[in-house]
Amino acid sequence: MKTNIVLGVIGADCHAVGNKVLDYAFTEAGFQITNIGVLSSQEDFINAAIETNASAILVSSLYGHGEIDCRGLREKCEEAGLKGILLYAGGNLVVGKQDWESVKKRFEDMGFDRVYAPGTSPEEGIRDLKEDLKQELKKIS
Amino acid sequence: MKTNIVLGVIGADCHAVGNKVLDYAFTEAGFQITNIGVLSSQEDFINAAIETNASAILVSSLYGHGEIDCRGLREKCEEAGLKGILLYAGGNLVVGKQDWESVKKRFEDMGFDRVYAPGTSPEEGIRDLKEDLKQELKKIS
Amino acid sequence: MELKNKKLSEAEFMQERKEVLTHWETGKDVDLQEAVDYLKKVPEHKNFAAKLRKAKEEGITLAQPRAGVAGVDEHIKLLQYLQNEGGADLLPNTIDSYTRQNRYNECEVGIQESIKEKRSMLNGFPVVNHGVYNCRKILDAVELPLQARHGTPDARLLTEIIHAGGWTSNEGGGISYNIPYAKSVSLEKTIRDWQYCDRVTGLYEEMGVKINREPFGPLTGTLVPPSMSNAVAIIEGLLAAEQGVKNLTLGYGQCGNLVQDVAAIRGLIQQAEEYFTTYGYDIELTTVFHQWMGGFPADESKSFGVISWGAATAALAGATKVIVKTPHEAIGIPTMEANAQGIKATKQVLNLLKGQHMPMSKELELEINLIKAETKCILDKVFELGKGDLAVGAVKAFQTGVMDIPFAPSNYNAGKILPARDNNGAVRYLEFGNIPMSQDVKDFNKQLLEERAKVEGRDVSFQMVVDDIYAVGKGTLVGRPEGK
Amino acid sequence: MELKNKKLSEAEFMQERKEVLTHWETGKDVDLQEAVDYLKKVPEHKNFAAKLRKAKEEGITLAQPRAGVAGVDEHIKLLQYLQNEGGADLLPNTIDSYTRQNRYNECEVGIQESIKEKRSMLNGFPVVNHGVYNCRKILDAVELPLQARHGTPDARLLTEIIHAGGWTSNEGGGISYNIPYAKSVSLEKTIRDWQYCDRVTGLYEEMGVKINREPFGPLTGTLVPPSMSNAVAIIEGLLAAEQGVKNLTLGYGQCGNLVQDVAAIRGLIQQAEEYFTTYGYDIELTTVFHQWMGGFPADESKSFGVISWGAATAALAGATKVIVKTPHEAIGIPTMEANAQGIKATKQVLNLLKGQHMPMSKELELEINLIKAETKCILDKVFELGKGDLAVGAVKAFQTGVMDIPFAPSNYNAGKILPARDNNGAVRYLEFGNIPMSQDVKDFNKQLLEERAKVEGRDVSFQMVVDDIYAVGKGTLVGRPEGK
Ligand code: B12
Ligand code: B12
Repeated sequence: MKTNIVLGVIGADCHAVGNKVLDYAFTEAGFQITNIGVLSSQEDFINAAIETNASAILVSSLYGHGEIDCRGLREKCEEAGLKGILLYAGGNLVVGKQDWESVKKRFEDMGFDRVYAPGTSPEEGIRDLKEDLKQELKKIS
Repeated sequence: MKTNIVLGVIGADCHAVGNKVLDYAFTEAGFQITNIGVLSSQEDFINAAIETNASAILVSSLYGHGEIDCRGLREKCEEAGLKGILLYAGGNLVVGKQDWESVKKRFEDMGFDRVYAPGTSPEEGIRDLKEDLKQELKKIS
Repeated sequence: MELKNKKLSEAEFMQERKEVLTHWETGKDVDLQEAVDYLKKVPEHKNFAAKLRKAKEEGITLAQPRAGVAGVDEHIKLLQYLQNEGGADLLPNTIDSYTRQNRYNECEVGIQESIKEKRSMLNGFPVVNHGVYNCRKILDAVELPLQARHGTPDARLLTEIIHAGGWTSNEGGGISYNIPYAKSVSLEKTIRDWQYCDRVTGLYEEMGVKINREPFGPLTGTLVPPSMSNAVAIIEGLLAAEQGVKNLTLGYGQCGNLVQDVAAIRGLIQQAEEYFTTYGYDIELTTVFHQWMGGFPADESKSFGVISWGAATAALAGATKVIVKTPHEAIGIPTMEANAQGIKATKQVLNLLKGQHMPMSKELELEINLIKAETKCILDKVFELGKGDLAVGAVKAFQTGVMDIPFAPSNYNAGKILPARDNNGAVRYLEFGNIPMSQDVKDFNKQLLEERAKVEGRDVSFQMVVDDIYAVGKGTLVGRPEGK
Repeated sequence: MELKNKKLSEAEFMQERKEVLTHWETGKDVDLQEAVDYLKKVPEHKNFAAKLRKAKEEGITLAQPRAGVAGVDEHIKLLQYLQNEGGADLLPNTIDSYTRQNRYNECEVGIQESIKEKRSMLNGFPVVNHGVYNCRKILDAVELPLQARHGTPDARLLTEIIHAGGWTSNEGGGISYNIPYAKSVSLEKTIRDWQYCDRVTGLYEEMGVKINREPFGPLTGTLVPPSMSNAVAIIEGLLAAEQGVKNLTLGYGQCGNLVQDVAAIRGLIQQAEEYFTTYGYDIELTTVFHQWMGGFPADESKSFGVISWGAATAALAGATKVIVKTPHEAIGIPTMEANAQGIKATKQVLNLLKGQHMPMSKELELEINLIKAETKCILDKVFELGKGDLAVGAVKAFQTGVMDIPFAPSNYNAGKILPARDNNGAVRYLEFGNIPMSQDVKDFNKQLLEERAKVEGRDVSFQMVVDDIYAVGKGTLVGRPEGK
């Protein structure tokens, strides 16, 4: 059985190219993708994850408002019963060229398990996701 | 009577374009130019200044060895009897992009009255020279 | 209300207008007659339409950056810097993404947070929230014409505010600000809403104020075949003209192959002029060339290469203006310094190339003819679908995939076509979806892609498309397999 | 000894050689047979001639920086950085100016001071002082072919050392490393000394080692009309061929007008090939295009514009390699970072343009024909003056001003011609001095300059020349009066 994951671009963000490429790459890598596309709210992500019993939510934000848009997503997931679901974020997460380490920290503090710098290749995300899922499995067994 | 000045490019430096333009501009501005051209030694400058009873020596150095080539010129002028002759230097005086203030100081310490940054226009030198010559005149009278 | 390509009646427009101006509190400051009086006092050198006309006459290419931050004073500082240090010829006001989605409440949050964090938390200038008087404050603070650049499906209130605020150009269009920028807004609605925007411009024209309008040429910015974007540009131009727009700038986003890019701009202006003449519109037409709009290299020096090559192509093509990227493009909204750097590199190239144009050659002629033929295939069908009505035709064309924009997020876009580069880097159709191209055109596109495939020792496939998406960011134009 | 364009006899050469190798103590380490054995073990990818041949076959343009510092280890670090971070395709060893004047004692001072000051006090790598083994140490430390780039009128010892040291290319020539680089060295002497250098290369070739030779194309780098530099390139190429050189790269410095620059490169290779065929030399011919060699803008972003435009022109012209400038050009020898930046911008443009060439057009054809006709006027007269002997002819041509290089420092240069740009920025002859151009050519040049003068509302004059000298540095190609 394939692992379900939810993919989308959060907020008022319409950048669709990376989203389509991620869809293609993660599907090729064997995941079952639910792609909610661009301009998706936190609720859209959560609903899709519940519906598909997803193991991970992959949030893209390209346009700079990621910091505002992602705030509280972890808490809402918990409330909705998606306890400990893997949360990844990638893209151009903040406005402007900022010190990457501090950006990463800000997103980790918001509860993201993995945070990716601009231009990260899908392969890196795929590798990490496989790794993290293996770890989860170990924890359970 | 026109003021005599000596113009040239010091050391093993063959950059001739700026030299030709300076010749043209200072001549247009009313000076009597003795242009000893490129690849000129300190001795060439001094001999020309003595021969023409020059009021100023304008040294160009473009190629980066200016620091080595200009060292001791003031002392040699003094020895040769060119006491207090105006010494100007301009061009790309040192190797590389260096802090301009420190370069300027180094050349002033060597005894240059005026030191010009890369790309200085001839007009600036002409203005200064007229000013300095006026001052000299005042000192004498 | 039925969509039609017909000038909105005064009654219809005025009624709608009342409602539009209530969408946010700043709407109340818009007073058309007062605005016209104000605009008539704006000096000629700050009028966008006038400056473009002059540039066209002189045969030069103007440089315009993108720029916008959350706060008014910071935005003014930014624009002044781009004007004085950067040497921009035209100034933008890039609008933030919440405004683009009419989420003015979220803008308010962004403005507040920006004040708190002492850095812009918004990716642009929230013009609706700031309102008419702040627009004028900005215009007073600079010596160049101002334009709003956004990506707003429903830009009616925004349009009212910016023009009343003295900005004399507005970017956008019912297709170009929907398909690449929205997911679930219908084309009927955006075309109708942009008729409103165009009508506003038309009204100003009728009242004696020149306003420039610019459809957004590059669409998704990613491997859009020139004929598809030229078709959109011509349609939006015609729709705008019907509403009374008089000064139009049609746009195109660089693909990267010189001959194709020059052909696209030349073909666009020739063909647009033909259509305007046929349909009886008297339009002052100029062109805008966008430096590469797809993914950029992260390295700043490499970005300078991309930027400069875009500037060179714009000049050689003879575009009236060029939209400038920055060395920060791959990473984030540029600092004002990085933004000025992009302009300076661009202007240096434009100045070196002043008066130089790409001479006509067999290759260029062929490419112009190809692009025009492809564009005509599309437009003919659009008119047919609309039974002569372009607005209706456009909606149906997207419904049926006759028009189709690669990688677009909109649910109203078929998403069936695929583009890829040929062996020389020109963008071709790999999948035509439902675009009604002639067999000649289809065969030629196919042949060119097969040639590339052969060189690369692989089949024409989606992997080629993916490779091409990444290529410029990785430093090449064509996305070749390793070692090819 | 009488100067003649004739392969040096073995006896004559060997006798001279003995003496040359005593000019500085490092000469004693040169052993021809040992060097050949060593060079035969140098892998193909580090051979300059081989890499150029491959590039020509593939139709691509390689990028090569300029770079050199006083110390061996620092120089290695620099080259490795340009290779790894910059992505250079070919590596240079730019030689310092004291070495160029054979002032090895002053080099010693410079080396010592550099150690003391912990920064390079020399403007290049003093290769003669460092000697054969340090050259090899450098070659071992990099993965690219190495070349010496200098400007040395008497480069005989230098040539011996670099080739024995495994560097497989040498820049220079009896005219191109004299007239722009010296004041009072006679052409007889430098042509004779460069026959020696070429003969060294010829010997290596005869012993089975491929060595590339590159006459210095741009001369004074400042508004040199293409026909004058092409004439020099062809003469130096023929002189080199006579000494047994087999792999030649002819060069040209960008003037800035695209059509003229492309025409200059295309005309150069066509015409050179014609001459080589006529005179019976079988030569592997490639071309090098130099990014703008005159005064640069001080602003780094603007410099990126100049650099990228040079890269684009090189690619469109189809040059085999391009010599890269840096964003520090106007100020001083670049840091290694700035140097790599220039390469990265250049390579980005070259990669975007891979496979793209300037298509043939009426304008391009006209310009190629003009340049070839002008070049032929010069060369015909040179042969005539030399009574068929090119070496003699070249000396007499400079004596009589038949050949004449603008702004050159040499006393052996007439300095009677003046160049200026026409209205499109192409470099034309304003004063012909004694160059024996046909009346057609003269009239055409004059007409073009008159056109510009009319546009600028002034007379054709020396002020125009001065304005053009400053123009690129001030951000334009053509030096117009204020406000024009
Ligand atoms: C193309 C483009 C557009 C097109 C988008 C068309 C479309 N609908 O898709 C258009 C022209 C419409 C556009 C509009 C805008 N854009 Co835009 N755009 C770009 C651009 C040039 C390329 C994006 C792209 O397609 N890249 C190619 C794909 C394959 O890569 P990617 O998107 O980066 O995604 C990959 C990786 O990031 C990673 N990834 C992404 N998410 C995740 C998540 C996980 C978990 C993992 C593992 C990996 C991962 O994998 C993806 C696939 O490889 C970028 C700059 C750049 N990158 O060069 C700017 C950029 C993203 N845009 C930007 C902005 C600001 C805008 C606008 C607001 C306009 C403006 N102010 O300039 C509007 C946005 C409107 C809106 N509502 O969203 C900014 C964002 C700034 C910031 N974050 O500070 C950028 C960075 C440009 C810039 N430097 O200013 N844009
Ligand atoms: C053209 C040029 C050449 C030509 C020169 C042809 C010739 N014979 O004239 C060639 C190609 C031969 C050449 C060779 C070399 N060059 Co060169 N060259 C240049 C270049 C691009 C332009 C110079 C020029 O003509 N400018 C136009 C004229 C009008 O301006 P100018 O020379 O700056 O002079 C004006 C002002 O400086 C001022 N000025 C000058 N002196 C004075 C004095 C006074 C009192 C006043 C008031 C004003 C003043 O007024 C002048 C007229 O407006 C410059 C870089 C640049 N500026 O962009 C490098 C540059 C000068 N060259 C440089 C170097 C190193 C060399 C070489 C050693 C090769 C190398 N390693 O790369 C050789 C030198 C060989 C030698 N023995 O000298 C370096 C010097 C580096 C440094 N100082 O750190 C520069 C700065 C390039 C660089 N960044 O590396 N070069």
